[in-house]
Amino acid sequence: MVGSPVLFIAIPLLAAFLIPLLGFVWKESVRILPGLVLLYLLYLSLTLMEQVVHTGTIVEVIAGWAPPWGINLVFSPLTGLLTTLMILMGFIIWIYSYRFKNIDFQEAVKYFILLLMLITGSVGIVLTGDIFNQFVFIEITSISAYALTAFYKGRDSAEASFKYLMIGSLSSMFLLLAIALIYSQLGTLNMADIAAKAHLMKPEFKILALIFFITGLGIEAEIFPLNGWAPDAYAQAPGPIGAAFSGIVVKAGVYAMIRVMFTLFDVAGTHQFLIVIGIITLIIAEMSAVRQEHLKRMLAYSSIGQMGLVIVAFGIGTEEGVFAALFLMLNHAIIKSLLFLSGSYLVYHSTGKYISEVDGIARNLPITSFLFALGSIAIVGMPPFAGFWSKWSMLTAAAHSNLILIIGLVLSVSLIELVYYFRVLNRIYFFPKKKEVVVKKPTINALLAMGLLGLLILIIGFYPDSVTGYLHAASQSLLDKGKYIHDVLSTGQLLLP
Amino acid sequence: MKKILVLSLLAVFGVYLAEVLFKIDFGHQFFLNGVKDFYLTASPDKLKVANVVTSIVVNFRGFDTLGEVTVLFLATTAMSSILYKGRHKLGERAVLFSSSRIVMTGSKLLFPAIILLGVYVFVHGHLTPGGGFQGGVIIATGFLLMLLSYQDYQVSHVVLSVVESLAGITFASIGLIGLLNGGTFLHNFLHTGVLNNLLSGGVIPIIYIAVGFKVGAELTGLIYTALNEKD
Amino acid sequence: MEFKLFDLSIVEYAFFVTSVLIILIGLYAALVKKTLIKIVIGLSILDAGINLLLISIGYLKAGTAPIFSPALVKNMPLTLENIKKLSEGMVDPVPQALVLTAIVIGFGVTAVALSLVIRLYRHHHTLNIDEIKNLKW
Amino acid sequence: MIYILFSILLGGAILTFLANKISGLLRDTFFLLTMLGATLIFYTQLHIGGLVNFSIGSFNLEWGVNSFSWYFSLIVLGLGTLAAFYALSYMKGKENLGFFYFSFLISILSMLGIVMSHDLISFFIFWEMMTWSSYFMVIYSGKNVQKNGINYILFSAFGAYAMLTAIALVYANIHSLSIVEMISNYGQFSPALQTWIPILFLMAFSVKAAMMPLHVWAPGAYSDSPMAYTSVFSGALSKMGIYGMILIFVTMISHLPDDTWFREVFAWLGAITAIMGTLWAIAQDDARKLLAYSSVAQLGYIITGVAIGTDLAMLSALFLAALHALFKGTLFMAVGAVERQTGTVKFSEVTGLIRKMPWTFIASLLAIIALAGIPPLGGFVGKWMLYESLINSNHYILVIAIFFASTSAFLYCYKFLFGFFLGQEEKEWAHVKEAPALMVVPMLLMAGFLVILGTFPGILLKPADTAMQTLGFAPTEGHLWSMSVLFNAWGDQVLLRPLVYAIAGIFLFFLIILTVKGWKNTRYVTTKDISSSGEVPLEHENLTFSVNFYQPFLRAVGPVMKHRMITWYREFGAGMETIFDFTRRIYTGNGQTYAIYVMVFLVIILLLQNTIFG
Amino acid sequence: MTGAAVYSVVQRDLLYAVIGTGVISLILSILFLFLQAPDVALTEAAIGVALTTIIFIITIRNTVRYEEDSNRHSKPASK
Repeated sequence: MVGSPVLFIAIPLLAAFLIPLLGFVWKESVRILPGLVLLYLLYLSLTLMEQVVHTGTIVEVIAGWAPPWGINLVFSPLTGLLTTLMILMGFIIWIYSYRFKNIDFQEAVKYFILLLMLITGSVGIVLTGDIFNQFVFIEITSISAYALTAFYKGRDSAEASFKYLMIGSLSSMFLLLAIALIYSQLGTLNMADIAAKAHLMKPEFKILALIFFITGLGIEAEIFPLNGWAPDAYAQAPGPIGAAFSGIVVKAGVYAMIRVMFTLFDVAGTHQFLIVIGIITLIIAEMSAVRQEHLKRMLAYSSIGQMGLVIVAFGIGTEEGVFAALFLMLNHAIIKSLLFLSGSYLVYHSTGKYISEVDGIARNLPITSFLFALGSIAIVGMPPFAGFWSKWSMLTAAAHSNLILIIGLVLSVSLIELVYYFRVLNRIYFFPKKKEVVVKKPTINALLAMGLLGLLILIIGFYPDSVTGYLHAASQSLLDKGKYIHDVLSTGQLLLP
Repeated sequence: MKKILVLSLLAVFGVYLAEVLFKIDFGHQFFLNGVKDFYLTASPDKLKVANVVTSIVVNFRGFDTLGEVTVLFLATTAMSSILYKGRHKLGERAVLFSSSRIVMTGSKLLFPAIILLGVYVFVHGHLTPGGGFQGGVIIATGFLLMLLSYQDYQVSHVVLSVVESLAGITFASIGLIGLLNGGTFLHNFLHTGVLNNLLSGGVIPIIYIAVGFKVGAELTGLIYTALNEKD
Repeated sequence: MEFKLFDLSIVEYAFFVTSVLIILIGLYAALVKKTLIKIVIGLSILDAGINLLLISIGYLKAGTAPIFSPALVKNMPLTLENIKKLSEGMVDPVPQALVLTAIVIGFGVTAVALSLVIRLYRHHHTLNIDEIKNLKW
Repeated sequence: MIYILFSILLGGAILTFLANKISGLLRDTFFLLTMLGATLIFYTQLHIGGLVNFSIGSFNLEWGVNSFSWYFSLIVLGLGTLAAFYALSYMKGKENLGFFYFSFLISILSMLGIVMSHDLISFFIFWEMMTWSSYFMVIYSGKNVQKNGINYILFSAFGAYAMLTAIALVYANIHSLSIVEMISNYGQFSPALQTWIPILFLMAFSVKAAMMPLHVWAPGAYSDSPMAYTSVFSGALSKMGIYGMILIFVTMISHLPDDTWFREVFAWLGAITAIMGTLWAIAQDDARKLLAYSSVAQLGYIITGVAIGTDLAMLSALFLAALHALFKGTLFMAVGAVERQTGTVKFSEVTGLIRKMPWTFIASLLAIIALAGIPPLGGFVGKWMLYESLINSNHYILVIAIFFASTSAFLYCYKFLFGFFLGQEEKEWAHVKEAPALMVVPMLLMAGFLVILGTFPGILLKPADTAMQTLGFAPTEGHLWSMSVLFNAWGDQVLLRPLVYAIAGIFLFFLIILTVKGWKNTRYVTTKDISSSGEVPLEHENLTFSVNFYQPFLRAVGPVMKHRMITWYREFGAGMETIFDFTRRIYTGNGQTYAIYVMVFLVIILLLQNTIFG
Repeated sequence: MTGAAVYSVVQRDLLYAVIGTGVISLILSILFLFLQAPDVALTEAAIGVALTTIIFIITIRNTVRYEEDSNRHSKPASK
């Protein structure tokens, strides 16, 4: 036993409580501690992941009460994969923001606490096996996200944050309603238990709870009519937080939604529904991105569109489809984070973050521009970079299920995507500079973080086998509902004092 | 127009929700093998905790509480981050109402009583209604009273954050000790004692006291931050 | 759709009706009212409604509070059977625990929302949500 | 060996890119060594029929060479090496050279990769690599990027995605990506797939081959890339489209029960491309644009040949493909030479360079003759075969169309020669000197090869015939291409060589007479003085004869040319963008509206719950 | 309780509206007592009645008191 999954939650919480105390003693520790924690957790998640793929799911029981009664954490190949991804992204974002903007000490304390909690909350959403506990983690994530969105005082960040909060409150309302409905019928809150007993629920309860879950979690997963908050929040949050939103938080939201639809209930028609809303999300988001004047807003819309694509892939519902969806999520996390991180340096000098102000900036920021270009090319899905393999697996999955229309739609939307990314690239590289702008050179740690992401893109691009094994294990574990229920409910040792 | 739209939306939503809710047999439990039966027996039997809600909050679903404490902690952090303007200027607190001498004296007298009540509530959390949250909130109201009646009343930020952090660390550490000791996080590793004794329930009262301190400190800090906010 | 709205049992369901009404009123305030503070008020009313709903779901007619207080136990030896017997007359403690958490979370969110309102007022000098839309499209 | 070839090119590309930071000489050396090394290995070490296997991403990749791909590799590497020499001199002193050479080598690598791929996934990867490496070239100059660059990448991506769809369909049906297996299992696909897979593939290939509705990227892209690369771009890269088309037509379309329909459509599209390309070429004032449109037109002939698909037509297509690489490569290089020496490529600005740049003139004269299909150069042989195959397969109207395009081509050929090289020598260009040897020699080499091909077409026809045998055509036993004999439609044998000599003799005779006569009667008049015609020119009015060249002709064909395809696309694009702009107004910026959206979403699902979750 | 809710939604004086929410919380905590949930009642009373109200009041103190005022002295949003 290397460590237990509960450490993913407990250690960051401990660290978050410690940070203010340590700050009185040694100021630098405030910045260092989160990194150490994340590094340890990264090591832990990688070792656990290796173990889980070979020996099967780890179910961690809290407080010694067996699953239906106590809260449990499930570290399956799927959740493990997402946890590893989130912690990896978190670590990279920490590297990036280690010296981000010479914020003063008080702000740094808050920034790092909130960042750590954002990551922990998302990891908790993925790991937990209890719906109310998931709600609590969603709230942890959301509150950190609200605060981080409003972190900069100079911009319209408070406006974005307030919109986010409004919609987020609606989300928690729907979640609580859904939990109440389920509890009133089954008297249990454990996901595996609910899944095992779902047939006992009256159908109208089941469907209403499902609808509330879809609405509540759809807000976190940014599906179309529910994602009004997303572009604002992405664009107004500090660069690394935008990366964290698209690399960590959305992933957790999509996971939660998929878990509810795939595992919790056995309602027919969910797959088709996922495909439809996924496609709508994809199309509307990409259409909105084309004429966007703000770089980060454009990236935000693109991010929403990509999540739509992920949802479509989940909706295909076969193992290949889920594999493709997970692969898309993985790639999107890496690539979009890179775009946000490098993009925020490209528009650093522009108060409105306008695309038109990146003209010819490649001459001043060659490495950042190169990484941005790499990210753009990869996300459009050009081989031999990472994005291609996920798009390819998505297409074959769709072709296998005879969803030709989806292939056509997805590819035409990719064309739109290509247009707006290349417009930006052309501006960066070929447009004459309008005036002498004071650009901000990236710091060493920012370069390191972006370089790591770029390296990951290349590794996955040239050697996709490095991740596909894990993805296959994960997709099998999502679809094998019976095994999930069995794994959780058979963790029967009733530990008592 | 917008009102009509919203009203019709709400009507549909309300009708569907009410329709389903009315199928719940109010006042009767109708699910079999729900988790509550287990809680209701195990709490007095195994944990020796009289207040079942407390044992659920602190032990069976202790993880939720850890998250909840974190939410409050985050709310405080978030609020001070959102309202942060640079260096705090002390003594420029918003004046809600000017307080008379009577009020001042009254508050001064009431303050220790309120704090004592709060402490009582969370120390007896496993026996009587109430617990860490309630006690913490009561403590915070005590401070609120003082802050409102004395304009120059200051609460040390350092003390607040030290108390808050220490309490949080205690909670998380007890969980981790449980992990080391009994194999699971938040494992109740102390002797549970006898039902309805003050010293019963193993780690539950300790955790609840930590929660009490934490909530009290957090809410006080939260109000303090809000009160110090002035255009 | 069968409706029991005009059934006599409406009295029994007063708690549900109230909670649904309060949820709707809160939602109405959040969706229609222009002032930010009103919106936040709406959201907190919404929270109250949901909390009431949750607690009503756990209610047991003529049940006692889920506390084995000395007054309830009355020097009975606490064997497993006795506990079982007592517990059958108790209301469901789980929703209470959930609501406890939900109240605190709701308060946290309200606090954050209000601090955002203050920030917005400082920045825009207005609380009208229709005038706060610098970020669009 | 393929490994070595590819790693030399890839490694060379990276080394060249890195060496750029150190010294220019090192970079040039690396670049040249890479190209020469790759060519050497290709000619000496590569065995036809060899296969290499390895797997990536749970796909089995397979590369190998057969005579068909060998033929196209020959075009790529031959033209590529000559263009590399040319580029050294042409690009001297420009910016971002590491980037240029890198893209150059990568695009050579990707073209070789395309023809050597035996599985669809590596085919696609190399295809995309080719797209973006050539895209780098299009945007290299930094001019018109937002227009031409986006056009190019958009159309390429459209094609690539069509291909990707086809590949996904194939993979979903046969669980294999091998091209051989795709072909052998093709008969088992459902009828709908049997039609759609080739169509999707052909969409991809016709983008690269600049076929009519998908050609609009070509003029801009060809004229915006540096000329040293455009010769490869137009000469070799567009042939990748032809390569794919041949593959699809031979292996798939010919197995369709109703393949005539396909063939007719594509043959006509090719012919229309040829006609329109020619007409547009005539109207250009910019030499690069003229050549670009001419490329489009020439590719049209080749497509027609491929689509007709008889032995002779295919042979002529393959022959013309190689030939087009030769003469268009030469011509683009010549334009590059002129551009480098004078700084402009407009006919209305440059005249009378014949004495200043005689070698360039000779090279372009020969290339033009080949292009126009006048004996005795190679172009004649190719066109002759094409006409004959069309007549043999009873496509009389097509012949007329192609013939019209072909004869109209004389007009722009003449314009090209006359505009740059003939006419009055202007004082303005008195200082112009001949281009450096490194640029002239590749042009002359290719032009020389064109002359040889005119008399000995067998040099190319033989490998082309071998290539066709790989594709399953019967060996043509030499009588179709036996160097001296051509069959015409009526079964007569025409001896080619005497004919060629005769025409060459007449040509030479007239040339001598004209030169001698011209020498005597030359009188210098400035081209800008037309006061003798009774007109009073305005100041700054360019009155070179090249302005409004062929005005009457253009006026005659004006109605046809009024509808430019690109404007349609542009309007379509603008319309789409307006829609997009309208769409994003959904995000009104009002938080409350977003909240209402949430409720609307909820209510819609609530109302439709029986339909959705029924 | 519903009445209090309606009152605090329609009341244009934000201070009174906030007091209305306090009343809602108070009634709610009494209801909780009826529903045999003393723990929750205690919490709701302390948080809902005291703390939430006071935070609202502080906010109102820092911004505007009357709903009509919410956009009265709005100058062009400072950028």
